[in-house]
Amino acid sequence: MTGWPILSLVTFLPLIGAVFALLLRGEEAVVARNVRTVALLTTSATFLVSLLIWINFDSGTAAFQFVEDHPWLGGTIHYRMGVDGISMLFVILTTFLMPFCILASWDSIGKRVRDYMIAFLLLETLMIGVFCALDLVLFYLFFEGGLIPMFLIIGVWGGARKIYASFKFFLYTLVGSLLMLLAMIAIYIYAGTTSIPELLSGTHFDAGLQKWLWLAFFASFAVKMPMWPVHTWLPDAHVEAPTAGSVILAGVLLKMGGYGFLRFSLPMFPVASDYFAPLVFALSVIAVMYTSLVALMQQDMKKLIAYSSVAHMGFVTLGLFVMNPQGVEGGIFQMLSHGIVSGALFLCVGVVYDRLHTREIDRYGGLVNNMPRYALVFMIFTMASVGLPGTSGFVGEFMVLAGVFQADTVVCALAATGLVLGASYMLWLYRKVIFGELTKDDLKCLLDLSPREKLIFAPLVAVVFWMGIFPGSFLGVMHVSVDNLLHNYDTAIAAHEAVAPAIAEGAHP
Amino acid sequence: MIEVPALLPALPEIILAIGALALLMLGVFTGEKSLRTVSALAVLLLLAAAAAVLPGYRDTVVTFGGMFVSDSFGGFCKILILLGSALSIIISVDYLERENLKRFEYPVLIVLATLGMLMMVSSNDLIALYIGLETQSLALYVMAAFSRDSARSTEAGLKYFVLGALSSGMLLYGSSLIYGFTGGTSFSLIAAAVSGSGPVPIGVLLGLVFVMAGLAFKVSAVPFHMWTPDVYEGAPTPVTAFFAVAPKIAAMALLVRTMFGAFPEISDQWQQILVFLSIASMVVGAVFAIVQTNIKRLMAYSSIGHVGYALMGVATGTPDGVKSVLVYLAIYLAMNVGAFALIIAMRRKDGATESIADLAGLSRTRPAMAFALAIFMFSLAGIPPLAGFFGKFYVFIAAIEANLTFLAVIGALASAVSAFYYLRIVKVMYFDEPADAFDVNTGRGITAVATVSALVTLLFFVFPAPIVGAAAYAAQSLFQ
Amino acid sequence: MYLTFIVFLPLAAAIIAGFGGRVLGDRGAQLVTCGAVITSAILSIFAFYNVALGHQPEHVVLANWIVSGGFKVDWAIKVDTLTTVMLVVVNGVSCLVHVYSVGYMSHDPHKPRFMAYLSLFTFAMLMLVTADNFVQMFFGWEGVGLASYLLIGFWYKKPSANAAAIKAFLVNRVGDFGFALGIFGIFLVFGALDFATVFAAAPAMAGKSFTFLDHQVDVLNTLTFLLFIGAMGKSAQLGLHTWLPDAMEGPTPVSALIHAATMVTAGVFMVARCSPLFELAPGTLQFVTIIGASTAFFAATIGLVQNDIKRIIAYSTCSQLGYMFFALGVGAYGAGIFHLFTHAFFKALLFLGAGSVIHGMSDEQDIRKMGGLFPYMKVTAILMWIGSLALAGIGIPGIDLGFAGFYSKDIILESAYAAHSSVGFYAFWLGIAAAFMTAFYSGRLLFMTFHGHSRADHDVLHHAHESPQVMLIPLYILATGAVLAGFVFYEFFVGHHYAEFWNGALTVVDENVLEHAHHVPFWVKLLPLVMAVGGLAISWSFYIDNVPKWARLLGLVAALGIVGAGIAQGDGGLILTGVAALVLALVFYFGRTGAPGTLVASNQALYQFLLNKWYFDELYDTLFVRPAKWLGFQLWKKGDGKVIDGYGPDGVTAAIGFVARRARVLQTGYVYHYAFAMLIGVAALVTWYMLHSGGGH
Amino acid sequence: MTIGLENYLIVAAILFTLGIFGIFLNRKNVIIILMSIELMLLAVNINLVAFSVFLGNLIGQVFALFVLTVAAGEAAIGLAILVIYFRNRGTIAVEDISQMKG
Amino acid sequence: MILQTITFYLFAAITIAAGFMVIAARNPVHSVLYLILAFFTSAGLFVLIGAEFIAMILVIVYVGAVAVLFLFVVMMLDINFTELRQGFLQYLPIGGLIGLALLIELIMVVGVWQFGPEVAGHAIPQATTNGMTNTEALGNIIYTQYVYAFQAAGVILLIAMIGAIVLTHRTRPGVKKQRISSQVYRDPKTTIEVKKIKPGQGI
Repeated sequence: MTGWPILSLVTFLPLIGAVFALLLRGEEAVVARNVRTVALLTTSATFLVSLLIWINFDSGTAAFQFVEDHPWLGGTIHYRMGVDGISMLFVILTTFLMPFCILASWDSIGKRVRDYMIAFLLLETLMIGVFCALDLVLFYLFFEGGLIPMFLIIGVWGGARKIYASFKFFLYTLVGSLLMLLAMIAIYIYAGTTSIPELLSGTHFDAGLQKWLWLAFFASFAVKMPMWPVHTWLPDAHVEAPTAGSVILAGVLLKMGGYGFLRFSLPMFPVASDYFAPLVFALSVIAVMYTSLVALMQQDMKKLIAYSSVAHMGFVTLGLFVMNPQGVEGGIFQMLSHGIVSGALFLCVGVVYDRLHTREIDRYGGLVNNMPRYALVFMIFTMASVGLPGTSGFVGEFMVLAGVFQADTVVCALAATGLVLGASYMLWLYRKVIFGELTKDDLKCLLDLSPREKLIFAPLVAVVFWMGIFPGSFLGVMHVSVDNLLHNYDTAIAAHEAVAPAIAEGAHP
Repeated sequence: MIEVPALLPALPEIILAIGALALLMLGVFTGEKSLRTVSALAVLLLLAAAAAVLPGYRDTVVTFGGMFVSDSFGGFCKILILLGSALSIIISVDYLERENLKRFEYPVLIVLATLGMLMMVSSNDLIALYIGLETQSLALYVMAAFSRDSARSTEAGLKYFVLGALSSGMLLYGSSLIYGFTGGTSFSLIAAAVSGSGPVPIGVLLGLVFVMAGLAFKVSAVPFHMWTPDVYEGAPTPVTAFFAVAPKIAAMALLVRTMFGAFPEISDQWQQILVFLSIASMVVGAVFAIVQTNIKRLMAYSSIGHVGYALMGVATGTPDGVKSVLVYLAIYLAMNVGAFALIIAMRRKDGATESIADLAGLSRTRPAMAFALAIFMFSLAGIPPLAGFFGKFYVFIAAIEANLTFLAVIGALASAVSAFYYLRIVKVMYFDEPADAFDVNTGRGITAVATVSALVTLLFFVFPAPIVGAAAYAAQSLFQ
Repeated sequence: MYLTFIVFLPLAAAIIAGFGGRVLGDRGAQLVTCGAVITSAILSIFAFYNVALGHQPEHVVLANWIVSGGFKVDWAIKVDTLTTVMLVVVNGVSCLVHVYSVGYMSHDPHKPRFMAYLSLFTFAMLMLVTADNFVQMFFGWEGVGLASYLLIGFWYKKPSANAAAIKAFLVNRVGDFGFALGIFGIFLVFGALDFATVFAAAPAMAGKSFTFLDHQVDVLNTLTFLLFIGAMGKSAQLGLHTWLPDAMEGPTPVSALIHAATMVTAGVFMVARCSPLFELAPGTLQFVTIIGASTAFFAATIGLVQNDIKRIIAYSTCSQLGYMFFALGVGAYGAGIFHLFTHAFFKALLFLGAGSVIHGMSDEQDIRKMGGLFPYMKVTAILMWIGSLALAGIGIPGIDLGFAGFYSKDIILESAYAAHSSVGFYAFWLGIAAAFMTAFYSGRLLFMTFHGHSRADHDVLHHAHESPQVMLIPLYILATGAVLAGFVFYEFFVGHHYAEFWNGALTVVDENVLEHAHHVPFWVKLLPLVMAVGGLAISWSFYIDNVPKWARLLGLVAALGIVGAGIAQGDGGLILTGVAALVLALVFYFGRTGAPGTLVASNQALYQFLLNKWYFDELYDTLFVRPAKWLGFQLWKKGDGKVIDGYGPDGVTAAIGFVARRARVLQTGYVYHYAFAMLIGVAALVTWYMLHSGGGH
Repeated sequence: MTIGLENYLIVAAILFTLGIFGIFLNRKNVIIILMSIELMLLAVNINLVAFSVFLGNLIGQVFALFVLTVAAGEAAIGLAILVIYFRNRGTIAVEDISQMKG
Repeated sequence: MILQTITFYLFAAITIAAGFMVIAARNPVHSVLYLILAFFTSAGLFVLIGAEFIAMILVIVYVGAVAVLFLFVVMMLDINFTELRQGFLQYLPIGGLIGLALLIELIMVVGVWQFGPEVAGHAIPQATTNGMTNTEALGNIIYTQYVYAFQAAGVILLIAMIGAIVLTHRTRPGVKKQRISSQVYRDPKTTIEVKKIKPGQGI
């Protein structure tokens, strides 16, 4: 492995770009132009460097790789970074999406460009940090720090109800995270360490304690996912956020919840996870059906996609908590895929929003007539969202359901209704926006995708198909880590079940 | 045969006392134009005193017949207090000149108040406690009413005085009971008296309640907090800034000193009071601030809330708890000094403004100022990676370690509520359409202080070890 | 290697035509796609020779697709006899439709897109039929659904087309829901998803049970049932059929290719492919039979009264698919596939013919506005006649000479009869009834379109013309197939050596129903013909006013002849056939052109019931669509808005705000209140301690 | 019948309570409040001196001495603030001191 | 002994009554006077138990300085007594209840006083050593053992002084004051202007 701290480099490279952007001087227009370039170069460079992680990644081991460890807050709280098969792809996902966000904001953000780009670069650092951190405190720092730039992005560059949305987003997530913080502290006190690898390998929490800790973590991750019924911040946040904000929100921030489950809830509190799995199932199934139905009735494009995100995340939580290889890997894959697909869908909405400045579905119709390329791109992502085989959306969803079926057929059957409902609202959206006669005058002068927009969509389309047709290149890196996770989980459950009857017997001699 | 007590441990106090006299003389003889000179010298004096803390930092020395103790806990607090006072002076001068309050007594009073605070921190006897407290309080009463032609300022002074005197009365009554039931006023003697086997005399408990009520008033813990918003609002802004940092730190340190110095063995008794005060403060601080429109008033409630968190650390009764309090205070100092520096800078041509609405669109008109203020607000809200988070973090650690999990949970929820109003300020600055711009001429002192404290707040997480380590060391000295 | 080409040439063509349409131009796109598909078709025939006739199944693994734990799925091409039959059908019809489309779509501005879609469809269909595992099959399955969606909605400006496209996709998704569950179940039970492993392990699972939806159920019955739900969706079987008639909103070549010849038969293919499983699941087989037979009957009844030329054929398709399914249901897999095979020819022929009529009639589709077109488009009319006769199954029993449909439909009905089970008889009799109706509406279509008086606008009629050669050539080829396919392939598919032909691709059990089918009584073979001829004749008498007297008499004579023959042989079945024939002949004899109107007038309720397609759409709308929308709206406004937000974030915020506004009043500004608060605080603490320490001193 | 310590303490307690009463029940003027404070301090002093005598040590009396000193300073400051307040507002009625609230 | 008891009760009663009147009197001047009375009688109580120095200070410092200061301010402020509102009884019930509860609790506590433990090793100044007077004994320790507090008390008084001046002292702009130095330094060159007037033109 490389000797230099590649994870720190990837994490903090955007920050360097942000500082550089901060230092630019000159006229406003010039600064804006330069800042855009800086941001694009920085994010692209970050992506390229992050590819080195993937290239050098050893998919044959479940251990953390590229580990960095420096004393930090004193005691056992260290600056620890590292990735394994579960987290590595999320890093790539983040770095991959960022250049598109910058590009998507190229023209549509006219005011306070510098602040905007700095916020995004800062956000990128924090997001990557979340996936790389191997210390509870460090993780929390990145996890929670992301709220600030996102709050500003929604609030400053958002739509009409931006204030309500940004506050809701911030406070909702904050409440959950604070409980998680307390749980982390409790872990620290109980286990005497904040090192995630140590906690994963050597710590067994008392079953009763596990339940409390699990609930506290759940409070945070469920909000972040978001799971029903704590999902209502998401539609609001999505609707009001600027396009790139929505992309990041859907593409990366939501994934932190799922990642959290994988990194903390499942491996550290296996007994509690097992105990609460029915709860997760119930909430997920409700999420899938409930939000799909709600999505059917939306009038706002972004809100519809936002609700669809909740439904898709329902699949993810289902997959993660069935704890079999298909479920977990499917859940991870679904997260990656959803990151690309829903991000791309928001970019699609952004394309027309930039032109017409409305997201109301009824204002559109017949766009295929003068925007055929756009229609094609939109179609591809719609189909990916619907889970058409051959696109990335299918693989994750199918694996998750296959995994869930093994655990509980009722849950699987109920969740599978999402396949039908998901198709309903997405196709309805597509039909309303793209198909039909081009009757509205203001739509007639809309131009098809610009070269910049093509540049944005082309790689996304490619990735969607790549993930759909050769998912092995993604699944391959996670096999060993997921197997390890499952193995430890099963061992812990078995140990617990072996102990529990013994205690019961001991109580009644 | 009279023994001369060891004076060296009290060197900072002596420097301040003599220095204050010298400054007074200087001021009197140079007349009204001397504010700047006296202020500069006062800052130097405070820094010199801070430097004088260092030589005796590591040793625990008791002198003046057992009334005065110098240890690293005191040293830590003293440095914070002296820094807070010095920074307060720096950010005050411009304001005083503009508002026609050019009076050299201002820095002198700060120095004298600071002297009182140092005495509080070092007190090892109920008499010393009372004397120190009054030294501080009297100076503060005067400062609150410093803008003597302003009805609000004088009202603030009057309220502060009346309630402060009441609290002193309670403290004294409690002290008298403790004295009566233990036979002495020295902390070590009290500690020895209540440490024996068997139940604690109810008289001592009653005295403890009264003493704590008095101290709670000084740290403005609920329900002894009600003066705070009014005084913060009414007092001249630099005075409020000073109130918000130095005396708060001193009073908190005094509380810690008293509890751990005089009543270490009955911590389970005073813990109950502190838990109650802590919960009440956190909740009231969070809820009441929501409806405020005056930023100084808001900061008052904010400080009440923060006191709640610090009290949580005290309530644990553990070295880690004390450490967390010290870290909390240090961070609190940085955040509040910075925030108030910027509040002082809120002025238009027609004078200073205090309304939150006046901050509208600040991010466009004064981006740097808005950015710094946003940092402080996020930090006060406890959002990582800013310094404010670490304050809460250590306090929560201590609380959970001491099995006060429910307290930590309430703290977490209250902190979410309080985030709402901190965010509201950020919202006003960043999301709203700009109001009239503030005066550009902020003054170098304010700019420097705001910048430095913003950097400290922002970058605390990079290298927190010195402060955390020093706090841990200081906390240890209370438990020998 | 050439197998790979068969599958991927259409994909390459689709990509080139789709993305390069602007560069290539219309002509270029047409050339590329037609060329690719024709090449594929030729290669398919080659494959048919090699694999089906040469008995050399092939299996090529292209790449790993999904690997996760035991969940292993490959991209693969598996070619056995069943596949080659499908390859021939798919590529054959596809290449003809491609060519036909060049003419049919000549006035359309989006030719490259259309051609690309067609090729894309072909690719997906090929992936479906060459899959070696369930998931790849599902890929193709959904892929054809996508192509179908795109093609139905090809004329995106038409709201009805868009609605139909979505409906097609969604109804199929409902089926896929079952299919997917079935796949999951197979994975759960067998731990594998490739056909070879699963089929090999299937016998061991027979009769075992597992927990599904909290019930203990039979493994194979359940799994096959779930798979069959998928088939029902794709093949428009009763209950999930509603999309197919609406799908006629698409261009006619699409109807021919997708909604007649290939995609809708995917369900049949799938059941046939999974015959090793279905054969072990008697419960499901009965269900399949009942559904198939019911669909055959039900769709035919609706077909009787439709007025849209394409919808009539669509319902006919639905009905014919029903035949195929009950053939599968009674275990006559070969017969089902055989009918699939022949049906592809004549149904594609009918659709393309109808397209030719529509093309010639300036996009008019209502047969009430046609009539007497024979002089204007003779070739089309003749070809349509051939197709219809094949559909009706006209042929001569005894010497076994007839149109393609005659062979395949008869063997199905014979198999149903030969099954000797109650569901078999159910299927048989409904099949007979459907056969009559099929012939009747086919006749109705022909007579109302080509014969009698013209009811068309003068302008339209003035422009009515025969289609160009590029459209007619495919029709010729299909017509050839419609005439000959049955005769040529009968022995292979269902003849005595069919087991050798299928070479294990279809399950062959010892007590095979096809064996019995060859030995059914003669009347069983005759009855369908009687019904077909009767149906045609009655429609003749109903819609053409100058039916010659001799024809009417001939019918009576023929019927009496059968009765006579039956009495002579003492064959009850034959007598019964004769009686039926007599009844039909009498109707024919007395039938007059006004009769349909009178019938409608006297049975208005029934007519409306049929015209409105048994009110299925309305039923579904009431049962599913509207409740879903209502529920969605309620959950959104009430659930999210009022309950979750109302009691959650908004409620909490409001509550805290309320408390804060109320509480701030406490901060009165009065010193004495503040002092009082301090006093209360102290008093409370003191009291607490007094009580707490119990006054122990 | 001897006069024990408790007699003094009870007197002090009553005085102390009177002082508190004077602060929060008084609606008249601020000077009464200042005097109430003096009453409280007097009560404290009685306590301290009584304890000192009955404990037999001098600490209490020393303490009382400092309390007296401080009280004098406190009174001076209090009255000064009162005077400037009166100059600004022209009143010292307790109920008027509520410009800031909420 | 009886005398002592009678004296105690007399003084105690007067002290409490005067204390009550301090807060109850309508006229602030009366209140001040009652306060003085309370100081006097409590000084008597101190004398009764032998704390004569404190008693003396109480009279000298309190009555002599503080109370007089009060009186001075009360009179200076020229308050219109009739305007003062009477809200005394409004809050009496609940306030009285709580105050009374507190009082009872205090009395319950002080009623159970017992001698504090003598802790060895701590230098506790004894009340009477070697027949010294109370004043002498206090004098012995106040400048030695309590020098720290003594000095600090000085600072407090300084602050009080500064505070009082800062707050109340004002330089009135209109006031004419004699400035001796400027009178002395006055010279003709700066104060007298000699103008020549051309004859016949006049001024």
